[in-house]
Amino acid sequence: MIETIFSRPESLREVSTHYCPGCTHGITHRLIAEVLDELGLRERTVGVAPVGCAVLAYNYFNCDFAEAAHGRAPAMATGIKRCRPNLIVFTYQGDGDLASIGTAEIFHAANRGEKFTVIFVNNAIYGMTGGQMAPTTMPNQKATTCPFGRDVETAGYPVRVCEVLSKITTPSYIARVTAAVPKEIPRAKDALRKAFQYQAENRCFSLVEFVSTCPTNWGMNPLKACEWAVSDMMPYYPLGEFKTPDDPLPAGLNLIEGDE
Amino acid sequence: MIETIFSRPESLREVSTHYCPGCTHGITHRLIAEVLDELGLRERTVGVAPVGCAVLAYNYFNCDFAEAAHGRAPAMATGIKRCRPNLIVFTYQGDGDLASIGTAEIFHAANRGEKFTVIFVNNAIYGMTGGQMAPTTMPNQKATTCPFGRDVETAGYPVRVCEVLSKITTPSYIARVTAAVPKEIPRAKDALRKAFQYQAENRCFSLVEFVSTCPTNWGMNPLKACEWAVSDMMPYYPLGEFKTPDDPLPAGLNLIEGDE
Amino acid sequence: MARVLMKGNEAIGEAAIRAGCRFFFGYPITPQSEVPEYLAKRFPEVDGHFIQAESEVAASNMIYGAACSGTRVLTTSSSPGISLMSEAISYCAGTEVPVVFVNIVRAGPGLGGILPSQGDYWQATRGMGHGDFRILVLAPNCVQEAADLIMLAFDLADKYTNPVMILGDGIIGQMMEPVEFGEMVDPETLPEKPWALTGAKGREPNILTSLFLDPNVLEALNQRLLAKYRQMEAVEKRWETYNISDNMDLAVYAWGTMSRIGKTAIDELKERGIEIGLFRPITLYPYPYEAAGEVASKAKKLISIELSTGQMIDDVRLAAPGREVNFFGRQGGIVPTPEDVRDEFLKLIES
Amino acid sequence: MARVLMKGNEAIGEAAIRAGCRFFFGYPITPQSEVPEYLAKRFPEVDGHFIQAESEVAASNMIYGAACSGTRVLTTSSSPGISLMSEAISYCAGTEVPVVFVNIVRAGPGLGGILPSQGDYWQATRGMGHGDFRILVLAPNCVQEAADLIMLAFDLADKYTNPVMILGDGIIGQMMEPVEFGEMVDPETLPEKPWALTGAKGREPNILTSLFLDPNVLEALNQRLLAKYRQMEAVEKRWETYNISDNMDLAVYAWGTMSRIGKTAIDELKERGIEIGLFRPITLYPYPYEAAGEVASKAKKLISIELSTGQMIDDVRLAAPGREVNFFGRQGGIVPTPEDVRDEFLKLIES
Amino acid sequence: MPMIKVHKETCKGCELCIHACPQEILVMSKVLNKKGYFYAMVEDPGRCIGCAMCALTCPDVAIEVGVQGTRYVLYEY
Amino acid sequence: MPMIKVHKETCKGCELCIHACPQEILVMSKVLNKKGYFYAMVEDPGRCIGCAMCALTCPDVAIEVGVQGTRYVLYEY
Amino acid sequence: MLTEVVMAGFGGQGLMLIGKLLAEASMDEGKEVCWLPSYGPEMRGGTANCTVVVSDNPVASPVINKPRTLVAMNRPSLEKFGPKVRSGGLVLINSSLIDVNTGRDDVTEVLIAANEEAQKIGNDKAANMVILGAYIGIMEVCTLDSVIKWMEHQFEGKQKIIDLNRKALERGFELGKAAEVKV
Amino acid sequence: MLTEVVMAGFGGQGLMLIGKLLAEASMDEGKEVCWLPSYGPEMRGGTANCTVVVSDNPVASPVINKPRTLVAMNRPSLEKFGPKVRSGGLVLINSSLIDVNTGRDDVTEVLIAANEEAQKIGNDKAANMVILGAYIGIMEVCTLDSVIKWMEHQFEGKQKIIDLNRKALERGFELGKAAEVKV
Ligand SMILES: Cc1ncc(C[n+]2csc(CCOP(=O)(O)OP(=O)(O)O)c2C)c(N)n1
Ligand SMILES: Cc1ncc(C[n+]2csc(CCOP(=O)(O)OP(=O)(O)O)c2C)c(N)n1
Ligand code: SF4
Ligand code: SF4
Ligand code: SF4
Ligand code: SF4
Ligand code: SF4
Ligand code: SF4
Ligand SMILES: [Mg+2]
Ligand SMILES: [Mg+2]
Repeated sequence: MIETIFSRPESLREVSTHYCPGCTHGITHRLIAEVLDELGLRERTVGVAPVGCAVLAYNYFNCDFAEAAHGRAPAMATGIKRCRPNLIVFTYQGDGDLASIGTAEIFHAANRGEKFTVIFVNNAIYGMTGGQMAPTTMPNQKATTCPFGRDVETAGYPVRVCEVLSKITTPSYIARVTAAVPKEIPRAKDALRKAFQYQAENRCFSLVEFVSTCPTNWGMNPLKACEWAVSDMMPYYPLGEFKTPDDPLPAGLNLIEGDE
Repeated sequence: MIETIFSRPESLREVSTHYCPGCTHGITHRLIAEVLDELGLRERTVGVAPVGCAVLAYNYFNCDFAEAAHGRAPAMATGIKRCRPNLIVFTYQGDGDLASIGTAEIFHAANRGEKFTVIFVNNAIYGMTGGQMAPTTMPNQKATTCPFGRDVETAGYPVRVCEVLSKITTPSYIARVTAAVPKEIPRAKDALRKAFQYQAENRCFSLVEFVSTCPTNWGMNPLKACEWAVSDMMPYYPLGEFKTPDDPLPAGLNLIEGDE
Repeated sequence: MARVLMKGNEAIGEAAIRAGCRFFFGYPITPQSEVPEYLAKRFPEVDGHFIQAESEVAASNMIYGAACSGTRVLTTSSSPGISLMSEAISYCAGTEVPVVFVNIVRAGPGLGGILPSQGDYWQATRGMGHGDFRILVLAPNCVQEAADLIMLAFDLADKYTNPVMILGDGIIGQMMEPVEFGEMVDPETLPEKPWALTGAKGREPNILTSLFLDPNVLEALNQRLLAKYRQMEAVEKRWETYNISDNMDLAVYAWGTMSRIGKTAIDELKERGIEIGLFRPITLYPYPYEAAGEVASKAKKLISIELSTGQMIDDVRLAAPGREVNFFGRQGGIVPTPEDVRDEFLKLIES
Repeated sequence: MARVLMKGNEAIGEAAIRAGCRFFFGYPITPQSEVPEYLAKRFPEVDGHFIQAESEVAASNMIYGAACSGTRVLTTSSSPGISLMSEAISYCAGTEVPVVFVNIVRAGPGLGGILPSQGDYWQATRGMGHGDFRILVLAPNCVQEAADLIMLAFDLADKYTNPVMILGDGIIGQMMEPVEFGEMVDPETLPEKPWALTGAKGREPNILTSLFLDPNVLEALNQRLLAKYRQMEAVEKRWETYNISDNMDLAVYAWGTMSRIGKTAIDELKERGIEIGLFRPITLYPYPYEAAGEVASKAKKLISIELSTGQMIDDVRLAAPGREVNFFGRQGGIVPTPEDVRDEFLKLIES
Repeated sequence: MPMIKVHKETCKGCELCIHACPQEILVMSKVLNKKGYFYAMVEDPGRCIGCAMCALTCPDVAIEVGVQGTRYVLYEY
Repeated sequence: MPMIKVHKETCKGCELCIHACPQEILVMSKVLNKKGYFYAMVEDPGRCIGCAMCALTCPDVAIEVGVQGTRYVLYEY
Repeated sequence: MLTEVVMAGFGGQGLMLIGKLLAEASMDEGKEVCWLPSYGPEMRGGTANCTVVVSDNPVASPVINKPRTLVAMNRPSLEKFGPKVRSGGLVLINSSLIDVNTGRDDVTEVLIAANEEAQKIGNDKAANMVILGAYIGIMEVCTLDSVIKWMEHQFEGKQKIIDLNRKALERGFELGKAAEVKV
Repeated sequence: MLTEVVMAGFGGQGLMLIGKLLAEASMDEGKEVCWLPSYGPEMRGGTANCTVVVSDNPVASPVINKPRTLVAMNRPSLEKFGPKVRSGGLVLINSSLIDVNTGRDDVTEVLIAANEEAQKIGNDKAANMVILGAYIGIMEVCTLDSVIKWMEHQFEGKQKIIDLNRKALERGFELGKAAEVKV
């Protein structure tokens, strides 16, 4: 008897994605689906798709889904989760979506401690619109809106979402992982599992950043893209857990007594 | 002969403000004006007023001024400063303006390293609109939209702007001061002087946060309000310099060679 | 229920609760802040939840999300805040979800002032966002009607799965008048929304989107929306007339607050034997063109009176093609007195 | 200068440079991203600066600031992005600063699709934000005209210290056609703007604001704006007519891309002896009502053809009061072929 | 000799200067100014050390400080 | 005995699995599938250790892994 | 019956509140009412006013340019609204703070030393209640009992204030009646 | 003169470019031209096409439903656009990749083995230039020289590519001429 030890998770539909060959969006999708399966959450999950390459994510996941406006997935997720706290809600957002136009929404969702999970795909570029500079684009990296390479003098340095969000006081789970390195995939899945688990326990906001690739707009083949993610992105975007809900609160909080 | 050692700075107009008695907005205004005078910048300065109690700031300063949309002063200042780099540009923003609706704009202005100065007046409340909760409102502090006190379970913990912005890679000057304690006023002015000086040297973005008061909406007399700022706000909003342009860059940046 | 004296803004909040609304996502702005403030106090009594959003952009997308979850939900704002909501309103229309927006209009453009205005008429009735869509616009002229229309708005939003907007002004929001509320609707008893996002348990996943890459599918959406709008135009037009007779010296067109000022002026002139009728659209979209046209046909002259530079004139022209439509209005937050309006009427009639 | 073959989006970028614009603040969105991409490459050659904003909200407020500094400045976007700019556009109008916006319209509502549409007509001509204001709207129908109108737009913006919008569609942006540019304007030679924020050296401070708490002052602003709009209506109306004769079977109203499709259909039917004239407004606001009405008076029937569900119909009705205005349009990004349009004309003429 | 001048009509009566003065020589008036506020006054000008703490603290720039001759700063923080 | 199955028509030919396999037993086809891609194939199934690295890495869930009997994981990272 | 009153004074004098009580009491007695505050940008220290319309029929315009009656609690208010009162109307002047009058002979003026009377009763802050009482005493828009009932409702649980206010209302009412004005 | 051509094929086959070169060359020779790409959401691996209109008079509709000519570089393109070509029109088929034809007898079909010809010259990638050359050879919309000039302009500084493309254009032109078609 052959026992299948690896196959398509139930939470992922049996369809081919529109993603380019070798794009890590696909791996990230599958890992989320596996975690939803393993935690038995599929039937009470609602996903919120971004505007970005993952705009059609709702065609790939086998659960309820909403399509947000560009950058506003965390606001939309807030609306859904607050109204139906028993649902498991996640957003899936690119770096343009989350770290540029949606900065206020992600920051305040994290700060309010909204109890949903954010999957943040950092591929250092605007994939869907054809390769414009993202807030996470690396110094000197070329993109269609910085054809001579990102100039840190005028465009600043890349935004490090995990580093910044983990400075928020409100307890949360913040981790950075990658699916671009096979060996790191189990750890990535582990972070996702924790994120959804914390949500299921109604504990906190959770965000998992994926250091990802965009072979098409980087102009590299998929393997080269994975290597570039390791060599050029990861030193600046180190993997790891940046915050857990058990981290101590900062000093100076007067939580016991009310103030007038 | 009597030598005047303290009088109204030239950069401040000879008019009475609309601020409530004892509101620290007035002190902050004067300190900015003194620094502009002392650095000789008045005639090339453009201020950007927020939407908030300081919405009429342009009536009080003796320099060119623009009135921004709520939260968008950093974007407006970006437009002005980029077009006329020889100007000295500053925004003056409240906590609702800067840390709520304007989160994306302040974050990205800092991240791009826009070379203007932000004066951030944190009075833990929406003053102008009548005392609603701000992102900086303290836990359990009452406001008209949290009549039972800020509940950290649903509204999260107060936002600490300096702590968060100082995590941005792009070099900048970030400091927190107060004008609510007489002894701290010289230090506050010092921070302002540095901030404008760095700008005048075209070095970096600068932000000075003032832990401020709102006697009217806090329902306290001015002195009590100052005491409350010390006792209830400052432990959580500690004074000091959070970032200077000489701080080292994080590891992982590949700035020498261009990448494809 | 007995009549209680309430501010318009508070009555709006209470009426929403009566309509079964338990969630409010919003951002403070004068002159509507009493709505969130009222609800922040009142909601805990009915297990409702007020969430202060970080901005109007966020608030509007929160209520978009809330509506997707099948929940009755409200946000209120005023002019600049409504502009910031326009992208989300377009998304709500495209996704076909029911949401209720309230705009307590203030004088513009830009930051403008905080006094009453009707200067967002065009935006609400035609340009509430990008793309081919319309929202139902209801305009109360007193606190009681504000409360009634809020309750109606929720029903209409659900009926058409379309955004509905209440367009008031600072006076509607700030004024206190007696108000009697309808029966409390228990949110649990509202009809199920099978399209809502509630978790795909025992059914195929529900997907709510406004993205349709296939132009044929998007055109089909546009046609479906158009059919809804035609349906609204057929059955949802609401209006009030006052002192209409067959041979009027003047027909006055006014909505919201201005209609009341117009009435006082009409009453005064009636005492002098001058017959003036008033037409007040209650739905600004769909605009009651036929009824408005009929009133026009009975009057020698027409005038539109507004707290703007004259945004409703075109609709009156469309209702009464070929007729000259006069105008009187004040801007900047100035509300004309009945005397001003009366004098204007007289001048026009005598000219 | 020789003619060069260029995409509409690129031509818009180049024309802005020719007009003396050296600053662009914008955010990517299909189908206009070639504008920022072109300028990001081209600007360094003319000491210009492209700044990628974090969002359309930011971009629009950046250009608001840039305009306050007295600089010629541009941003371009597409439908959802334009909605996000509506608050800032209202501020620009209220502060009376000159700015040029380009909307390369895509099909909506909501996220919709990225194919061509004319569904933002209402928004641009009437509801471009809260409050009582209007913006000048110019609608090119080819790449050359897009370039010409961009240069004109900067002049008109300066002349009226008012926002000007170019309303195109995906075809205008994506199509390549030969284009010849006007003379390069040296930004240094542009007239001084004494109201601009340049530092109060040797003069009283300049203050640029749209806030006027005194309703009388705000009303005065509203009246000043109204006077500007009346002036625009008097002298800035632009239009094109095609094949107009005294006894037309049909008058066609179309703007932008649709006018070209209409022309081909008209030419085809002319060969069959059917006389159809075309009226194309180039300024959508101010709408050339009189000229449009005159054309109507020469035609048996009227039709508006649009890439929307019919947003210009009301303007045609206002131009030709009492006349029936027929409609043909496609939505969702579908552009009808000249054959479709021809058949529609025939059907209407024969009915 | 240092001397301060409180602009009676500029003062909004917030009392912050009263508490800032290390010499405790400022008091509030018993009569209202035109704006309707009690205003600050120097009770004992001779003890003024010209430290300008009052002026530094005044949100309304209602206090001017002048000195004649040498200035001693006698207090310490 | 472990065995993997590459769904020929699902594969987009990105080659990531090729590099992920510690046993280096995957290769690309020489012919195109219906989508127009060269697809991955197992060259030497006998050396497969069922580690599923290939499947873990595949962005298109084109690889299924099964085992029969005991499974040995022989490589180390 | 149709009466409009503008109640105007300093920000802290409690004019909004007495306007509201008047409206509530009248509503309670079956009248149609409308209360409209002056609202505007916080200009601290400015004047505050509200308009109350009480009528047998639905209230048409909530905006009243020429009110039939005026309650002026400070001088700026009298100066601003005094000239607008309709001919034949009533002007109630808080003579504690206002030492002038309208200078008109086509309106009836009644002087009430509201602050002094309130002080006599125990607290100057109740001046607003004194003048409201006087207004009711003269105008008979509604009964004193209804006003007291709604005042009690407003201050529920704060017995001290209720007692003070009741006394002030009653004293004002007396003064109003004593004025023997017919409007 | 008025010609429309739809050029269609796989995403990477360079159809947009040859359409552009055709338009540029024709413009250079004084014609009115219009080039319109199919643009749409990135659906990777799909077909890409552009329409080029060349005319003596200003181009009216840029949207062409029934083109006079078609260049089909792959089978899906032929299947999609073949039926739309006007009666009497021309269909250029890349026979290297397409083993069917339109099945119509009211259009002229010319088969060009573009990929093979390009491979012979040196690189399969120049197939687009082969077919463009052939198109010019048949239709004479503009001269080969103009096309070469604009091709050189396009690849300025990349001499190798220029040489390859020139050869491919010339070879195609030859084949086009040789086809002896009159349209
Ligand atoms: C309001 C608005 N602005 C801009 C766009 C255009 N847009 C679509 S996706 C996108 C960026 C996508 O980049 P990212 O979020 O990094 O996702 P990726 O495609 O890289 O996965 C942009 C700017 C839009 N749809 N709406
Ligand atoms: C788009 C928009 N939203 C809301 C408002 C209303 N508003 C004016 S000021 C303000 C908050 C002011 O608070 P803060 O920034 O803390 O300044 P403060 O008054 O406390 O100094 C708000 C919400 C507005 N004018 N525009
Ligand atoms: S464009 Fe980039 S991010 Fe988008 S699917 Fe292709 S490779 Fe992935
Ligand atoms: S409301 Fe508060 S912040 Fe505003 S002026 Fe008054 S005290 Fe200052
Ligand atoms: S200068 Fe110093 S000592 Fe003199 S009054 Fe002011 S605070 Fe007091
Ligand atoms: S600090 Fe200034 S405003 Fe306050 S009491 Fe003293 S002098 Fe007056
Ligand atoms: S399961 Fe492991 S050994 Fe077998 S093919 Fe896949 S990666 Fe190679
Ligand atoms: S990783 Fe998947 S898609 Fe890529 S080559 Fe291997 S089997 Fe094919
Ligand atoms: Mg990205
Ligand atoms: Mg504040």
